[in-house]
Amino acid sequence: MPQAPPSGSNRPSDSLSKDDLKGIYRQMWILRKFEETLLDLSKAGDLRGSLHLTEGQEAGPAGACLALRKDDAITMTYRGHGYYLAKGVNIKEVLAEIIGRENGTSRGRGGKMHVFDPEHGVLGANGIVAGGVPTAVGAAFASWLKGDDSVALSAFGDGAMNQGVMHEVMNMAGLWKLPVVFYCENNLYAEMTSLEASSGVTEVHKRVAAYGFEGVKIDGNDPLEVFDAVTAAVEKARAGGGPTLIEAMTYRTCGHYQLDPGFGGYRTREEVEEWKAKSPLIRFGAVLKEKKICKDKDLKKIEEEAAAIVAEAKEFALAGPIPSVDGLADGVFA
Amino acid sequence: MPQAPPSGSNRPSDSLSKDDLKGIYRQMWILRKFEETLLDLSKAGDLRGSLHLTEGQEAGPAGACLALRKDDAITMTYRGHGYYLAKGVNIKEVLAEIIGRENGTSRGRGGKMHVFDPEHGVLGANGIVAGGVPTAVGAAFASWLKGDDSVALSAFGDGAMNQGVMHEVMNMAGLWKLPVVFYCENNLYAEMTSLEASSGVTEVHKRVAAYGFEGVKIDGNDPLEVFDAVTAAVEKARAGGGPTLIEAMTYRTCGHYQLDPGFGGYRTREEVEEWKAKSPLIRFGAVLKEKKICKDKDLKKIEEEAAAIVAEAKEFALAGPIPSVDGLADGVFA
Amino acid sequence: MSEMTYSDAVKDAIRMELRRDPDVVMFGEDIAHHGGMMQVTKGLLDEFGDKRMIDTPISESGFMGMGIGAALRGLRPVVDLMFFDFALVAMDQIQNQLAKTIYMSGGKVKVPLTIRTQGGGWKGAAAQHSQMLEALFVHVPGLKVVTSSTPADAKGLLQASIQDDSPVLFIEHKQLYGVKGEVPEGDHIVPLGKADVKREGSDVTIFSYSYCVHLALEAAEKLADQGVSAEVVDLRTLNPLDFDTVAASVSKTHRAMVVHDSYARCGIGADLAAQIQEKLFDELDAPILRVTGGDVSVPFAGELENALLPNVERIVATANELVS
Amino acid sequence: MSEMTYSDAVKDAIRMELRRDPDVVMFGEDIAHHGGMMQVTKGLLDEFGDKRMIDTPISESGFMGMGIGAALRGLRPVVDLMFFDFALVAMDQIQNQLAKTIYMSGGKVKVPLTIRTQGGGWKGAAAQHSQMLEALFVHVPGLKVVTSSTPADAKGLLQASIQDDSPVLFIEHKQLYGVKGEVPEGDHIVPLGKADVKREGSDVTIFSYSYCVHLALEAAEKLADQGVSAEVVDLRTLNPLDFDTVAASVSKTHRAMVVHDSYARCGIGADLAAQIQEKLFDELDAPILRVTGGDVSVPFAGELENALLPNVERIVATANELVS
Ligand SMILES: Cc1ncc(C[n+]2csc(CCOP(=O)(O)OP(=O)(O)O)c2C)c(N)n1
Ligand SMILES: Cc1ncc(C[n+]2csc(CCOP(=O)(O)OP(=O)(O)O)c2C)c(N)n1
Ligand SMILES: [Mg+2]
Ligand SMILES: [Mg+2]
Repeated sequence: MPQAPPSGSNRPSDSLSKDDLKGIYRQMWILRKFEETLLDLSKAGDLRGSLHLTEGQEAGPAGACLALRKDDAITMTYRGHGYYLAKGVNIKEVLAEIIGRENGTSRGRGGKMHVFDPEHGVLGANGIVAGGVPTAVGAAFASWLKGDDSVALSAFGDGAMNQGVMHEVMNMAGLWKLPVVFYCENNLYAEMTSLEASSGVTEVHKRVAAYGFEGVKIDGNDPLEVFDAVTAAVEKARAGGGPTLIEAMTYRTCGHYQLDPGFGGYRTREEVEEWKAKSPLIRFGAVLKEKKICKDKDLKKIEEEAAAIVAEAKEFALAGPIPSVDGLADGVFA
Repeated sequence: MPQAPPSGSNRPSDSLSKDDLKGIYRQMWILRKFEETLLDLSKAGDLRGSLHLTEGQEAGPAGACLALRKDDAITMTYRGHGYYLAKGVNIKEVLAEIIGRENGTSRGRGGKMHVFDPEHGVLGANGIVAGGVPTAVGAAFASWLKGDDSVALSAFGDGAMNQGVMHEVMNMAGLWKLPVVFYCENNLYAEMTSLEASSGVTEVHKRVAAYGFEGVKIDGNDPLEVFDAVTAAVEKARAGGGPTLIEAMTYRTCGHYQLDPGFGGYRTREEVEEWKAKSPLIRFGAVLKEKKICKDKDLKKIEEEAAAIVAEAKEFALAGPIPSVDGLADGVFA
Repeated sequence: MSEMTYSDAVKDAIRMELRRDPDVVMFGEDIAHHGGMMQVTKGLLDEFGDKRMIDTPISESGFMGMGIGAALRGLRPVVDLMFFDFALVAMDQIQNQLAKTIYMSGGKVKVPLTIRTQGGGWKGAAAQHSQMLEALFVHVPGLKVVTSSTPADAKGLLQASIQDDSPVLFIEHKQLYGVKGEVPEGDHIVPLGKADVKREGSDVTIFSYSYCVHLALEAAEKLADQGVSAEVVDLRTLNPLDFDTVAASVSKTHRAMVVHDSYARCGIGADLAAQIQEKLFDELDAPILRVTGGDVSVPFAGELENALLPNVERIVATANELVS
Repeated sequence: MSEMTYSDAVKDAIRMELRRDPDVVMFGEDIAHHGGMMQVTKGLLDEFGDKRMIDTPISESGFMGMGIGAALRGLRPVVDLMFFDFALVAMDQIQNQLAKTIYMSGGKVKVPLTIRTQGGGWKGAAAQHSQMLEALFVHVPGLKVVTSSTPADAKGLLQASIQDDSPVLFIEHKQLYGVKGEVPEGDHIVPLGKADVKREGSDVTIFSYSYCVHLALEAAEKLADQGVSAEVVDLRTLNPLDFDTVAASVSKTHRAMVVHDSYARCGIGADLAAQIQEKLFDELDAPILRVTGGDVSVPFAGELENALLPNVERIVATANELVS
């Protein structure tokens, strides 16, 4: 059974092209620019409700989704913008959704916590902690029952590990060797509560000892390590080897939501600054330079491209029609 | 931190008196006679609903409850008759409850799945698989918050391990080192489904690796081994050492409920017969003889005493008043 | 047509659907090898194999949620909940996820999942194994809620439920499994959302569903002896509700009552009474009365349980109160 | 008396109870160190320490069930659910365990546990973070269900809830935290089970509770300008219901309506309408009408959310329909 290969030797990411690598960097910038835009829209009053940003965690979605096929399934959380964007959902329609327009992915009914796009395998972001994990396992269950080779990945946080339903589906995934990847973004906090204050065992990947499949721990701020681990897990799953839990160490350098300054209470400014310095965009930019794939100006150009994509999406979204009240009850049933 | 001592050397049970040992044997017979009586009452139409008997599992309640104090808390399942009896609840009132009389433990409102007796620390049998485990952990939480030295024990089956709420409370018990003992009666089946068919990891005690406390596996058909393991776990808990999970290997030699013949479908007659030969009453009777504490006639006498206690309880129960319809809504609120 | 029990009719519906559509799969506790605690699914494993009939661990939240994922990926799962009471264990997955997925997707996805369960009392099963909880699922929008009182309806409505592209909660009743009736052979569809007049009458309408329809019919018989002509309407689908049939009956009898064995407050009876008086105020010659399972947990003792749950006498008395 | 926000009044009640009784403890997610997502419990950790104010993992079922055990062993827990919607995650422990424990024990035990939560929309929080689910908890018996619309009521009812020996579900509302009002200092008890006439009137009664009382009062003001005298009754405790106060008002105005922002079907409005028409049929000059949160999941887009949930205009129009 394939295992997550030791870093350094024969890594799946070794065969990524220069364009792939630049693509990862671009994808991370798109996410960052996208979220900056969301914050602007929120401040301007154009975006309602709370906003859970993912600053500092851009490597996860960029690396993980690159390892997935279009027909693979994925679920994510309220903090899942990066995943549905990297999975291929139209960014314009996502942005339209997030500001509640009729041309949004859910016609404005879902909002940012509920983005769906079955065509790209996106089976929903979710507002309930761990609430969407069973959906992904169910997608894997469908693959298993049908005997096809698609897989499912669910991205969730460290805090989600303490929900009962997680235990139930991990047990079934292990029991039936379902083709699913549990991608746990361990950012050390659940809202304002630290991992140590909420789990008897803080090494998340060790908790799968209860379910009979493998858990691995990776540097979740390195998109290539993410890509490698997810690729290995996906290959194993496609080959019938069952699930893997990936504990991806990362850090949310912003607040839990837009009104949380992110430090002062539960975290020190120093801790946040330390992680900011290790943030995926900075590190991966340096990697691209080191590998001589990009110079500073190339990096800048990618950033600007990303900004332009997001700006265009914003324009599209703001021009989108307001949903008509006549359609209020559309979609209660299929 | 005290550990479950290796059997053979310095076992807590070494200091049990002859009367204690005979008491264990008596307690197991009381349970057996009690359940035979329940089955008779059910066949006679005096007892309503399904009946989950525990034939072959008598060592657990007898051994575990002997290791508890009156002020320790306990919860159990629909198959928990043995525990509430051994914990000290008045057998007459239990039997009255089970046939729905006003002088039953719950005035006939609860029935056999819902026996409560806070005076003896009995915080409820339960009809929902794993449903009563949080109650026990909550009792331990109360002890912990109050700083007193009472402990709580919850008895449940192997199938209950797959419920989400079990995971949640085990995590909190491990996190806060709560004084609770998880007593898992691994009788290899949940209804008609085997452990292998329902869990990715069938060694139940290993599943607590996810929660940071100790799991031990014992011969659950030996009441002394049960006593030793529970005593060690209870001492550890009282001393602030936190929870223990005890996986007690046992077997239900009867059906899941009164209409299940117990073999033919999910288990072979041979398997059942094999375990019948290893059943606690037979084995422990032999131990008492071997230790020269009892002769055959003494064993017989204990059995008869147990039968007499149950017969008296049956008489009491059958003479009990039928609940008056006027009091139908009593107890919706305190 | 052939005569069969309600239990066999349910099995027949599941079998027809498993045959009709390879995407139909069923899972739940002890349904495959054992054939279900009520023996309803006995034999289906042999015909369809263990990738269509799947025994699960005791993990109601987990497998309910997996049903959603499976439905979104093209399967048509029938998820078995052994007792209706256990729906509460899976409530987040049922009400926050399953019931809202289509709406939250802006109508983009289909979620063809049928939950099949059974509830009801009179069995000495006490507070945690006797509940009929349909009102909870009518309250939170997004599930079709279906009941049936006869074998033929059970078959036809269950086939329709499994074929539906929205999630459906299909509720059976402990007291119904032994009931016999004529059932059409082969495919049989009773459309969702249609009530059925089970007995015509002119003085008073008794609205009911599931097992209580039988109590209502018995009461109607007794009422007829007393010179009162009672119409019995089986609501069948509780959501969406067939208010047209309700209105037609009330406009005819001008007196209505509702009978169900679930809790009274915020129950189906309350809902129906509220709608009827709202829309048909001038048609009513008397208040809409209710015979329900009260507002008490189901007690264990037989005398208490029987006193709590509806019976023919109370239905007759209530109908008489209405027409007097 | 001093003027304070609803938010501070809730904090004041919790503080009074933590001071009064050493057995009162509070636990939930982010309530201690962070002071709650709505900042209601800010500062209590400092005064009472981390054995009275406890942050939990994200395990609603688990800590709800632990609350039951703690209550049975002499504590008086206040269990915090960050959003009302999350009650569904803990539903088995709330409805099959907590709500039934006293009854299943034959009245032998007390279960002095208060669940404190908040619901409601108008915030763009969409389908899983905007629900008011009170009807689900009125339907299944065994919980007292308490709401409040003013800071004074919030304080008095929450203190009464925590002192009660039965489990209580105490429901706050997102839109209320900033509302200001005069609140008695020191201990303040508003007994459970008593409705409150918030405005007297003679033409029509508007029954409401929680935040919607404010919409009703605003509507009553507008109606007064139009020459319609509306009485506004704040039901406050939804279970047990103070039907005496309901009946007195209906017997005076002969026209009634119910306003709430939760779902319509099997909702509190349906329940109240059913009871009123049942018991006061001859007092009614018009049907009981409802202004509710409809039968649709809460949509994200502001225009849709605002159209779905009650507003002053709809209340005024409905009242006018009743009196015309
Ligand atoms: C069942 C449930 N409980 C509580 C919440 C409130 N809540 C939203 S995010 C969050 C923290 C989740 O932490 P984690 O899983 O680590 O993910 P992160 O936010 O760090 O990405 C909580 C408690 C919720 N949405 N759902
Ligand atoms: C939540 C829930 N799901 C399903 C059931 C039905 N049920 C009753 S007993 C049982 C098997 C439990 O097995 P186990 O935990 O091993 O205990 P045992 O009966 O073997 O003592 C099941 C599935 C239930 N009571 N509660
Ligand atoms: Mg986190
Ligand atoms: Mg078992």
